[in-house]
Amino acid sequence: QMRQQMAVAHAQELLQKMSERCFVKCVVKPGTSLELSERQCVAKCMDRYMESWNVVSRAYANRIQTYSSDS
Amino acid sequence: QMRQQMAVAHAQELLQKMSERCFVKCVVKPGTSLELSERQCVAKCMDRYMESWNVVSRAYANRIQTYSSDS
Amino acid sequence: QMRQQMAVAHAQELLQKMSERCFVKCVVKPGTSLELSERQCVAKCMDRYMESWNVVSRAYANRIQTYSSDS
Amino acid sequence: KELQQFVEIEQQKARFHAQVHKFTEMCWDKCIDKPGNRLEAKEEACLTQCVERFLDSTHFIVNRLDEIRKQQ
Amino acid sequence: KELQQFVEIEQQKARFHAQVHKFTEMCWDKCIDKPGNRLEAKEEACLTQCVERFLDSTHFIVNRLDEIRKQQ
Amino acid sequence: KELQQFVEIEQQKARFHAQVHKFTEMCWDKCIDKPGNRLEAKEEACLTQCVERFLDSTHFIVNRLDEIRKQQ
Repeated sequence: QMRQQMAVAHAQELLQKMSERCFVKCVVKPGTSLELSERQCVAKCMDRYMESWNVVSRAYANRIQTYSSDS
Repeated sequence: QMRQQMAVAHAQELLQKMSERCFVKCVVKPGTSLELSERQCVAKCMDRYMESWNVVSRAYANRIQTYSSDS
Repeated sequence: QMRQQMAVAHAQELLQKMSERCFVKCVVKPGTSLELSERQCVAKCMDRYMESWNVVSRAYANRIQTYSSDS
Repeated sequence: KELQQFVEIEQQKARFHAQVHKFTEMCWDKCIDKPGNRLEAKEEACLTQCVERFLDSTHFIVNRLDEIRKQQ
Repeated sequence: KELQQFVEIEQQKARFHAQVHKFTEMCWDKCIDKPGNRLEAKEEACLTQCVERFLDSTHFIVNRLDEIRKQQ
Repeated sequence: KELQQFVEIEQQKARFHAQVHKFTEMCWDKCIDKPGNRLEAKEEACLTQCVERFLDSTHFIVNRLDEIRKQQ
């Protein structure tokens, strides 16, 4: 249960940071509706953000392992 | 009493964010005193910031109501 | 013991903020290793950051004292 | 039970205010370049639409995450 | 009672340090463009005045909020 | 004792995730200018090296702080 709560907290933080960054990048002048081009940009942006998260996570995990095996 | 504590916490957060943003915008090169033009800029900036807060608050409240009445 | 915990927390926050700012300033394009010029920049940056911290701390302490002795 | 309801409502208000603070910062940066003598109609429209489009955009992201999850 | 005083003083110090961290970030961005071999006199003056003017500016805002409240 | 170990491991994971969130924000700003149709090899390398160089840089700072402390 605690594990689930943490996964939820973690997913919420990802959603929050991703929403803010992709909105700031993709919706330069907010209009009367979210335009198709803006929606496409947000879709790309969230895909890239999640991929980046995975790349960063892998790089950090590798680094921690290298240090642990050294000492 | 709890309600009062929250109102105070809320006002302090507004003051904090407003102070920082208006200082950064209005006092570009900090001199030996706060000049008249800087003070006028800070006064305008805080008025606009508080108005913006109200506009944002209204827009968000409207949006929540629309969703609630839809479902 | 509580005093020690606080000093540790305080040093960690300084380290964290300093690391981030100096990395962003000095490592513009992260390469396959931390180059000599980047390391020199980080060294200067951390020295200046810690000096700045002391200058700011002194200025703030002076200001608090002036106010206290006025009232 | 009344106390519980009171606490829930206050927590809801706190979350609402926390969001308004966050939105104000983000939309102020997007919409207010130079604070003038009054809030221009254009600036006010920008602020309102900034909140609405941000919520649209988050809604769009949440829906799309759901779809991706279903496809897996 | 001594313990209480000790706790209060430590809390005061913690608030002071938290503020110094915040001011250092803000004033560093305003005053230090390229960290050089030593802190220039100009940079040091800028940092000191940045703290002082920020406190002036916050003081001005708090006073003005009080006036607005009285007028209502 | 098992519970204690479980709690420790979960706390470690939480710290790991918190760092990954922070690094992603910082390295995204450094490496991703315009999100394209796929993550380019150049962008991926930049992200990986950004994490590695940041850790190098922090390591360098911590060591240097130790040296300074010893000299005093």
